[in-house]
Amino acid sequence: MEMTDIFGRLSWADLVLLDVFRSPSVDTAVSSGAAWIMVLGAAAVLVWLTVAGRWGWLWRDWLTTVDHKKIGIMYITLGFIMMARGIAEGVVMRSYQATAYQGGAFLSEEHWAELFSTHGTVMIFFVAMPFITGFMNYLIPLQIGARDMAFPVLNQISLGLTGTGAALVMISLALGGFETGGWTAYPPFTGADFDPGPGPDYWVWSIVLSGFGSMFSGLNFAVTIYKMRAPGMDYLKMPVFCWTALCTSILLIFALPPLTVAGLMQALDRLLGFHFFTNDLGGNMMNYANLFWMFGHPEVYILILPAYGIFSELTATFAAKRLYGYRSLVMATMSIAVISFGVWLHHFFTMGQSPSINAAFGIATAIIAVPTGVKVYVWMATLWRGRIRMTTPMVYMTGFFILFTIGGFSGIILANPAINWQVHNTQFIVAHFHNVLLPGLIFGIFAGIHIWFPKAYGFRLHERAGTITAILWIVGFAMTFLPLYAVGLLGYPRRSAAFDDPAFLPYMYVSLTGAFILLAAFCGLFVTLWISIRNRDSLAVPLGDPWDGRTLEWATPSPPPPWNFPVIPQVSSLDAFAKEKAEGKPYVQPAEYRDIELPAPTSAGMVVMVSTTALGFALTWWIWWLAAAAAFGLVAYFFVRSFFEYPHIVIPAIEVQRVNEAWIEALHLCTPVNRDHEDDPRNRGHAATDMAIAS
Amino acid sequence: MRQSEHTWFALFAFTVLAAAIYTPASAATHSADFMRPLGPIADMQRTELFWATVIVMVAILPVFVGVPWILWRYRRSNDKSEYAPAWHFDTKLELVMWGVPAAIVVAFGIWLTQAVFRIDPYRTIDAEMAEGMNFEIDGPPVVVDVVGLDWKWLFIYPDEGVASVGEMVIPVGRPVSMRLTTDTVMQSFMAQGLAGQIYAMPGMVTRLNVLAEREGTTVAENTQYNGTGFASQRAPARAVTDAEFSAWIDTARAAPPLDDETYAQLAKSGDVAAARRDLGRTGSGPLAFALPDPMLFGRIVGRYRTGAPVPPEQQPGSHSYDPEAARLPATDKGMSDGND
Amino acid sequence: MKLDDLKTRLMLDSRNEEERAERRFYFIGLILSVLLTVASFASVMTGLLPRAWIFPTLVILALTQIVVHLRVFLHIDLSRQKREDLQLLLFTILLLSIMAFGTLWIMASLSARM
Amino acid sequence: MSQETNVHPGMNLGYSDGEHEAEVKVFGFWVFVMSDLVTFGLVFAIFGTMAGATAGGPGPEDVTDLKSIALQTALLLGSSFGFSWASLSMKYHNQRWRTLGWLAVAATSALSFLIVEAIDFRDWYHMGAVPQRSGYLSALWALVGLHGLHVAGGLVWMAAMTGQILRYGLTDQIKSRVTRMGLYWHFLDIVWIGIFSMVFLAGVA
Ligand code: HEA
Ligand code: HEA
Ligand code: CUA
Ligand SMILES: [Cu+2]
Repeated sequence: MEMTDIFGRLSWADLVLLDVFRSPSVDTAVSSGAAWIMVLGAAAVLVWLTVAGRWGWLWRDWLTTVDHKKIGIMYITLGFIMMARGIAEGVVMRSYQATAYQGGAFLSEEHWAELFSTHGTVMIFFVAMPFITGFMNYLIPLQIGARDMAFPVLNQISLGLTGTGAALVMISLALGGFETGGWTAYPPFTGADFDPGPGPDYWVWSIVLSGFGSMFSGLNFAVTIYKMRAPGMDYLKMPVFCWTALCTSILLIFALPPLTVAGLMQALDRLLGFHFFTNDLGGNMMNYANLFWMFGHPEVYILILPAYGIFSELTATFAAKRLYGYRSLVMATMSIAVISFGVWLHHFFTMGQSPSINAAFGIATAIIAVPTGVKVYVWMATLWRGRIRMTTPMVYMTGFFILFTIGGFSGIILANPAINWQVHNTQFIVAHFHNVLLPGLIFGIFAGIHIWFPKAYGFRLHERAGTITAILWIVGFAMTFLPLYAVGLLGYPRRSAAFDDPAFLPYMYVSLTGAFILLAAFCGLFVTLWISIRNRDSLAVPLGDPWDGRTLEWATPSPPPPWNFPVIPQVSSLDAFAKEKAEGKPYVQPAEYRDIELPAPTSAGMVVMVSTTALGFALTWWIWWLAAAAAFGLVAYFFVRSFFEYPHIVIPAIEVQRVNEAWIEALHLCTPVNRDHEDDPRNRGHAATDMAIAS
Repeated sequence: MRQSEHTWFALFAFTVLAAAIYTPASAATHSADFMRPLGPIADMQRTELFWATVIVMVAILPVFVGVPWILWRYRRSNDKSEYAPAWHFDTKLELVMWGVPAAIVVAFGIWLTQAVFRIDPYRTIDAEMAEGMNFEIDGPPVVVDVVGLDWKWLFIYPDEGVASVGEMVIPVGRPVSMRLTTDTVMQSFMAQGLAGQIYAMPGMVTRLNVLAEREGTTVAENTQYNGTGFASQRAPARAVTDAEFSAWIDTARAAPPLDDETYAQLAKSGDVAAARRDLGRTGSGPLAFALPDPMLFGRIVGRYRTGAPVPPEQQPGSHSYDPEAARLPATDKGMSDGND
Repeated sequence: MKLDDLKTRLMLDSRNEEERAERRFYFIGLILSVLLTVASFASVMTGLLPRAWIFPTLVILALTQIVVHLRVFLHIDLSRQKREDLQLLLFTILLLSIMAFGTLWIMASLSARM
Repeated sequence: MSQETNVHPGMNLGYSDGEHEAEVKVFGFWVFVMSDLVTFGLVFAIFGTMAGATAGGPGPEDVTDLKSIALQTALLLGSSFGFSWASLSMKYHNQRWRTLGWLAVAATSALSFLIVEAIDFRDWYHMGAVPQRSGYLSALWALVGLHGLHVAGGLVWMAAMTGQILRYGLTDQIKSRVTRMGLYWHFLDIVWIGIFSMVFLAGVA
């Protein structure tokens, strides 16, 4: 066999790792360096796993588990790993632009383009998406009083597919390089005529394959929320986070198809010479823009809605108050979800369509400000006349209030086509979307981590370290991105490797400083973690309710047992747990314990991940035999698998009883602490509720 | 709650810091831009920005003012403030919450609709428009055909019989009617001082109509990423007096012609300086051409509409482009029987 | 004993009855589908309709047939138990219409203006 | 155990146990089908925007062989109908061979559909109506091919179902799977209605 038969179009020249030795320069040092860091990092992990004898642990406890809590944690871990890359790229980009005056910068322009493309792709698809999917995984069953997802195995498969996408992007770092057309990857620039490859192919396959995973996650969440709620929990008694999760799921189900269609058409163009988006023979690139944003716009609300959910939960909790305007919030969430399908054109107001179309989509976009405004006001009303505790999550919330409102404001400005014509594709857009993504989504996630970390691990994160990190975060954000509004208004295009207007320089320097503060903030995360782990005994909250929580997940020990609830709770109101506490009878115990059936571990997710990674890689490099083998293997696996009963494991009633009664016992032994001692070793997770004092 | 006091202090310090750093754009640029328009279209866009900001502030400012106030007033350590843990609904408040943003959006929507129709980039600038927007037209329209190449703009003046790369010149007071396309990937033509931007795409023609009311220079740039030379695809767009314009046309007419071979060379990927080198011209700055074929623009558009495949060797933006192999179609016929 | 026997038989009978009804329903669906399909083909192949009417006719016939299929083969109806499915279907159709007609509207406008 | 349990689309099968689980699964599958519907709808829309983009190559008149389309329509409808009968025999008779017989009818019919479709594809290929020729043909092949791929996938699924019925008989789990399969099968029929009327009939009208 020829080498090209075995390895397709892959050759030694594609090995980025060696670039720096072939032609040493700052540029190749950065790209090869990044590749080496990844490869060595991966190798270090493998070595550690072997030396520490952790393979069995990894395989049994994590990779094959179908427990939604562990899957959620794995999503978030994946998000963090990818975030390290995304942030590094962000900081390099800021450094680059700060030195880009008259093009004197230190990286090649090619490399710069790869940076913004991978950064955008990684941040949206492999940081933000895993974060929100992880949160929804962890929280939905706990909040609705269920044992697991509706489809636990599918859930694991979704994770596998997300892993596939992330793996392909990571592989591109060492082999061949990524595409250079941004996360939006508009053809014809990314078409075969202008970029034969492999970069755009990596993009296509990582996005399409992980896209299936996201779609299945959405399906799973939606069905779980529809069909698995605890008895008595009707829709209007669900926690707000579940509402936002439901709407996000609906968006996932219906917004991923346009991306899949766009991606596959792009693949057909590239691999088989079709003419969907080419310049010649009737191809039409405008169809791509249209399809992409039919996905892209709902996507940004996919990301922000769960964050809204987290903010809703945390205002009520840390103001020690019932959420104001629950129904308004629900209505607002649903209308955002539905309207978000009708605004996509605002990403290409400048394509040349008729003014009536521009006006229609401009107005539709502006309408979203109404429900979003309602949300912001609802949170303010929730804080109003509360007893607000300035904990780390509240600091994030404060940053969110101010900064996100600025970002939303710039969004509304962009929704006016007449203005958009002037700032579209400039740094103004970059400022806008970081301004909603970071203070909106990422602050929400970090606030959420501070709140639910103790639930997952049984100890709180260190308050002071957390607060300092949060403040660094807010300051760093403002310094990095607010200046970009100004240069955008002055006409500095986005994705631009150089500028020749000296007036931009001060802004660039401020922005660079900000980026380093953000980097410090990211390190702050690890410092916080490290301090917290070292002090985990004094921070321990095994009893499960450190914040005087309101929803069902706080009525379980921390961490919750694999079966979540000894018996499925009976719900009679919104904020069920808060109500029980206010009435002085929380922790109602079951009269009788029963055996609990849980789905057994399976390797389905890993099979899917390995075979689809091979498939995507093979299609990228034209290794046809591998593509065929991977596809066939996948189908065969599921064909054969469908012949076997899916096994369950049974937790005997006595074991459930033992675990549960030990917890109850501990609860009785511990005096409930009041909110003054929230940040205090006395807080073991048994809360004396403020509500009782007040009502 | 010692902790929370520290937090407060830090937040306050941050606000001051941010305000100090983020002083409004007071750049020392010489050229016109969005903030310093050259003509009525851009002027209207700036006015839109101003009023949109003002009305949206009605809904936004309460957040900026209200949040710090609420956080301070209802902090846990302040036990003098009211506490209403069960309060969760108020009809009047709901009306305000939904009503105020809704009213603003209605106003905003009416506003933007008017603007979008009034300054539709496809709308030719005529006496009616001049009257409606209160500006003056002084002379007959000028047609400029804009071709996006990798990484430079080609400006064709079919009626004057000249072309220019690296510089756009328009006469003050006369409506400029542009037709835009590219001979490579998608681009976006933006001249902030005149009218913002519109996409330009191969095989297709988009339009932009502008008018400069005063002399001055703005930047004509591409904002849609199109490869490594992207940042250099910027050219001055000069608005000059009619006399200067005629003089400029005359010099351009005397320049070497933009025939098919020259065009094939020019279209190669590279910035203006590279093109100058390829064409064997000396000096620096923009390139002027005489234009033998006024149909050139249509033939460039027609390249992608002949019904025959256009392999990468014949597509100027492609890495394998070969100027010898690439020929434009003989007529611009393809342009009208669209297959877009 | 006898009573039980009878009961079993009655239940069987009612099942038969039900089966027959269901079969009839399927048959009606099949016949309707065939008729509608034939009508579609006829509208194009016979040349009886004026050209301008053919497209609208095709759209109407196709939509009707889709409704028939949904009703007969997919058992969508207005009853209470099906409400969730019906709502899901209608919601999907709403979103899909926004996307599909939006696309056609936008692309038609663009191609007219280029 | 009959009408009241009929709480989902697809075929109504009398369930006894695992009611809730089966209901959840069928609902989940229904959601999946809806997502797939959006996919098809978008490919239709793209086809609509490219209907005129023949670039001087073969157009709808050249590729449409109405007799073949009519035959394909009949075969697919026949398959759908055969499937209904399979599910009826499962519901009312609980006889595995009878059910399998009808499944075989459905499968044969669908296989014939695919063969006739493949012959069309071959003809297109020979007349130069390949997807590489124009935007219109790209969209045509993608849309018709996507449907064909779905049918082929359905056949693999049917093979698995046949094997499982042979091995386990008509258990509740299998009934639930057949229900979902039915959903899928009838859904593909609906997509085909769109294809024959909007792509082929409207193309030559
Ligand atoms: C989490 C992500 C997120 C969120 C939440 C938003 C929210 C919004 N976005 Fe943004 N957007 C992006 C992510 C996001 N966006 C991204 C990633 C891009 C660029 C993609 C790319 O090109 O790469 C983008 C681009 C983008 C564009 C296209 C710009 C261009 O390319 O030309 C537009 C245009 O209309 C827009 C508008 C809006 C609007 C109106 C909102 C609204 O939802 C905002 C609503 C919020 C508020 C308004 C603030 C709170 C309200 C009040 C306090 C009171 C009420 C206010 C009023 C009555 C006005 N966004
Ligand atoms: C979620 C999405 C996301 C996030 C988080 C970021 C984060 C950052 N981004 Fe961006 N970015 C995008 C999405 C995102 N980005 C997208 C979609 C594009 C467009 C790409 C394209 O053009 O196609 C883009 C493009 C983009 C550009 C290119 C602009 C151009 O086109 O000219 C630049 C330039 O500098 C940039 C910079 C940064 C920087 C410096 C960060 C910083 O790294 C900021 C991040 C810092 C942190 C995240 C650290 C904070 C962590 C903590 C504080 C943890 C504390 C928590 C606990 C203790 C629990 N980004
Ligand atoms: Cu782009 Cu027409
Ligand atoms: Cu958007």
